[in-house]
Amino acid sequence: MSEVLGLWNYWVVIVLMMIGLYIMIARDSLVKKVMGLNIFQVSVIMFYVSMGKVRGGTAPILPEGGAEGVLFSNPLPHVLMLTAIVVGIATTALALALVVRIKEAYGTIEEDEIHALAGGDGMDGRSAVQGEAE
Amino acid sequence: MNAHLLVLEVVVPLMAAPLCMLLPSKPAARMFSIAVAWITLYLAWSILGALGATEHGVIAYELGGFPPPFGIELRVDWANAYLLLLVSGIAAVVLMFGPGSAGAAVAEGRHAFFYTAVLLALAGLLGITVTGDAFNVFVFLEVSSLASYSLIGLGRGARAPMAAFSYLIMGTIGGTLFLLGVGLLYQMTGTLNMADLTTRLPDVLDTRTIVLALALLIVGVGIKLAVYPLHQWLPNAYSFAPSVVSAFLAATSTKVMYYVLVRIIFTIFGAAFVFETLHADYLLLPLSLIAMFGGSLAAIYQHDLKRLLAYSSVAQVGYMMLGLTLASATGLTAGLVHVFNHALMKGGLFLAVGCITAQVGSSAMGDLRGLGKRMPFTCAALVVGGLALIGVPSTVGFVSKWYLVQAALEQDLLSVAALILLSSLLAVVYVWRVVELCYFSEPDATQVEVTGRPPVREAPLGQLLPTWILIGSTIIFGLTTDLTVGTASKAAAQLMGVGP
Amino acid sequence: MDFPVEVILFLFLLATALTVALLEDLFAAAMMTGIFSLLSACLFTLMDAVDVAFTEAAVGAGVSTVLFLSTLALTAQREKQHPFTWFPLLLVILTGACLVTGTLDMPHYGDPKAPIHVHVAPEYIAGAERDFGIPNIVTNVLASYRGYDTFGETVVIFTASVGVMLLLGHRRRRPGPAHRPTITPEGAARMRDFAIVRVVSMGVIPLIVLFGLYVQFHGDFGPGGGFQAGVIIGAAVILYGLIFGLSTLQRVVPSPLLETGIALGVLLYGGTGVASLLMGGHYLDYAVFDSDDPKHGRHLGILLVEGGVGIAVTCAMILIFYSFAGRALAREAFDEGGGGQ
Amino acid sequence: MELALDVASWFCLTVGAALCVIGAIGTLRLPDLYTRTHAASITDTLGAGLVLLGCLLQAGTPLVAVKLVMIYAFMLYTGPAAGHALVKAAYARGVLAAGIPEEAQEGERPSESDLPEEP
Repeated sequence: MSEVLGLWNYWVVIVLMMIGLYIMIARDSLVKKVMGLNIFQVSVIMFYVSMGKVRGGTAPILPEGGAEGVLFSNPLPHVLMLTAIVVGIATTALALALVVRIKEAYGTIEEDEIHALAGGDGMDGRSAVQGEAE
Repeated sequence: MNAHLLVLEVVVPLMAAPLCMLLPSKPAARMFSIAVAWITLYLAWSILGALGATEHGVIAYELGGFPPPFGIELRVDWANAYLLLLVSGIAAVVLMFGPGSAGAAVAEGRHAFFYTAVLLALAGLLGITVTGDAFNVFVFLEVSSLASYSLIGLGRGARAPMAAFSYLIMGTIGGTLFLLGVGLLYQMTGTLNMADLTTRLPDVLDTRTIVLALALLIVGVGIKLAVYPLHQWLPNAYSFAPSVVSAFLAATSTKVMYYVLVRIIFTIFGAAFVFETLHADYLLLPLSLIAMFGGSLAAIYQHDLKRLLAYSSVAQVGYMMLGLTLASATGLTAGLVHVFNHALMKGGLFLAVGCITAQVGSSAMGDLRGLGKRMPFTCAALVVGGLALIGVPSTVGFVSKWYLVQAALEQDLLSVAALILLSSLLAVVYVWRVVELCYFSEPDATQVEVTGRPPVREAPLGQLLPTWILIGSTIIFGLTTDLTVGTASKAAAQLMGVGP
Repeated sequence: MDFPVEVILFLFLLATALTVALLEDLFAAAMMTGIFSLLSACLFTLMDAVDVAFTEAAVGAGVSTVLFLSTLALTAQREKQHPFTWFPLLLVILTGACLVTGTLDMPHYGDPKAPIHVHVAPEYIAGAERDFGIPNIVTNVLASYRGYDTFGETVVIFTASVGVMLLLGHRRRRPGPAHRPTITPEGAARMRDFAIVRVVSMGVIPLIVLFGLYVQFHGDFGPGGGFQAGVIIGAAVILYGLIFGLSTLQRVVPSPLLETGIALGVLLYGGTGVASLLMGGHYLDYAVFDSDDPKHGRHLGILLVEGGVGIAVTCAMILIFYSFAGRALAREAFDEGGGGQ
Repeated sequence: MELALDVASWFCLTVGAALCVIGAIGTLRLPDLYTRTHAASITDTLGAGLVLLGCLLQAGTPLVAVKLVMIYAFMLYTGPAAGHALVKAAYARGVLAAGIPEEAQEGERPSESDLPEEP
């Protein structure tokens, strides 16, 4: 029972992560995959931030009167996650740029249709040659 | 200056990248990036020299002057000094090749961006290698990954962006799982510094969280390293990327990820925990054997030279993983030596393919017919590189396989040793296909007419030279093994905790 | 006391994530991802991570929504229906089960005796006052103890914009039948006809820039810093572009200027480190900037690197927007993007 | 004094929250985009305004109070403009209002030829 009370939010975060992961591997729309990527990364960020929380603590900003007897939450996970957010938006931007290029090349952003257009699942050498020569 | 070698190794290419972007002309950007790569090579060589002068074979650097574990620490021992030399050396040679087919994909006036991206990828890889902080690995991993996704997306043809996108999705899953693993380690120990982790982990080793952390880290790194069965992104990425990018990534990116895996298993967790308590070798050993055979078998059936080489990379990663899984000093030496040797041969081979695509306009196997007469030097490079892949004596491939077999025999794994030799026969098959097409078949008359291209001539010297530097060094390092085996065995001893 | 609020927010988050997974309308799904970020930002605030919340709100609900909408305007608006397959679901459930098993030995949520709260962090909290005199501990750790990470972070955003420019930076030489040349000016002209929007934006944009500068320079005391400021100022400029048209915006802030700016931002950060090297300290050791008063030197160093981050991020955001908008084939990028602000 | 402030702020917060809920119900239940936008604007201006006023009464320092006032001013300024842009864009794109015959809505909106053609 104490586990439920003490760990429930990690479990919710894991469920969120898995929803993101599922979107990434199961959906065919490339944009949808990127959305899943976003959810996945935000969930990991939430995982880090929740472990930085101290019960009864406050945001790690020193009050004006001095920090005597004030309990702060852990600042380090926050610092790390600021970096992770930046990595997330950078990945999203690059992924979407690739999606635009793919749409221009194939006229669709559904993965199965792209594979059909490209010939097989990409394991076929002939189509590789065509891609190269184009 | 000597004291700051470690940070300069990363900061020089990192700051050169934005400078390179500002350069006005294509030749200027090219010369500048080549110069930067050679400077990093020089710095890596100096680091190796400085390491020899130390007592314990460790150099550490406190960034910002904050002592670890509070600040970020750079920490180099024999293993990463060896990798630094490899990565910067490959970059120095590959950049001389020029943008190849990537040049056509870049908009006019933006050519400097290509070199900027290569420098960023290089800086990211060096940053991963040099750091002693687990989270810092993630940051530089993303720098190098983002740069490589965009470089792969520049490939000729419609399929390059899709290959880059699949790699991006897989790579980001890998990177994020790695981040999660680091988070779990941090949660259980309160530190991100690798050396500090090593001392604090034994107290919590028996928790399920730490086992999960190890699993997440191995899977995360395994995706980027293309460990079988997480390798699906690799064949497409390498075959649709511009050849010069394939050469650079095949020779550096997976090698650095191998180093990260070695660091995680041997330094942070300790071989005893991973292999004796958890018996990770029960899983990893069969997987690496499957990779060796599956990769080589798939390579035999490819119709495209680049794709053939890509599948051969999957097999070669299997050899490296096998060395790691044997968990002995000899095995690790074999793995690390193979990292170096494979980088030389795959880099050289992909550059040779780059010469061919630049002249012939395709890397399809069919277009190789009779190429031996028209591009003698390039085809000779293909043959020598192929011989090294097989592991013929006096090439580097022989050296790594020798140590690998020795390591297997040390542990009485006779069957494994036999399988290593058997898998080399598969390499003979796919290399022979290339040789046969180049030298023993006549060019298709119709094909020449249909394509209507000017007659194929030998590649220019600017492309042949870097190709032959790499291919030539596969022979040089096959004959003199002091640098490779010498450093690798020191690194392995240090990682196993026996040596200095 | 905040327990029920957290539970409710988590439930909302779950619902939003599921909606994203199930929606076939990609525009709606993009808005839902924005809402997902906003809800997470609320949760971050409850968990005392105000800086993270700020950044997530600016990035997740602002920039990435604009990027998604621009992409959708260029690609497709609906997802095709596909037959359901079991394998991904099983894989995900299995992974989730492993992760849950791994959490069982973790320190509980909010436990003040967890290893991370007793090992390194206390030094950061003590050091903030002793060595730096900077109230916002997060800004302090970000720019000093882990300044090298933040340098890497700046380079990440630089890499992304270089990559986006490499991939989208040039016009297609031969547009296919399905594509037309960019119609940005006309698309924008329609937005320009909205007198109310125009007038309001002219009033708001300077205020947003001002707020961005406040966030930039107040980052030492409250939540904020170079990255958040860069995103906010970038968003203001993008808003201007959405309303007055890309060509107008490019006359005001030309692309080469931004490219120089982003490079200079990264160089300013790295150069601060090199300067500390040359003055005899370690890389990014700001204390050497003022040998009499290390606190003052550190202030100066943090100001410089935050400035570098701010410049680089502002330019990166606008450049990424240029690359997408330059490819705009339909006016939706502008209409809907404007609505998403 | 304390008590009066508390009561007043509680009153504002409760009424503000109730208005937000009403706005949300309206957004869900009303028949078309135009009326829904109308319902959403209740949340925007009145609901959020009262909540902010309630917070203002609880504000300890002048700095916080000024910030809250600025937030409300910003919302009053931008909220209607965003709603306007949204509705006008929808109108131009041909989104129909409910309850009015389709023919009655023809003619007044910009014709399709004025718009840049679809790709």
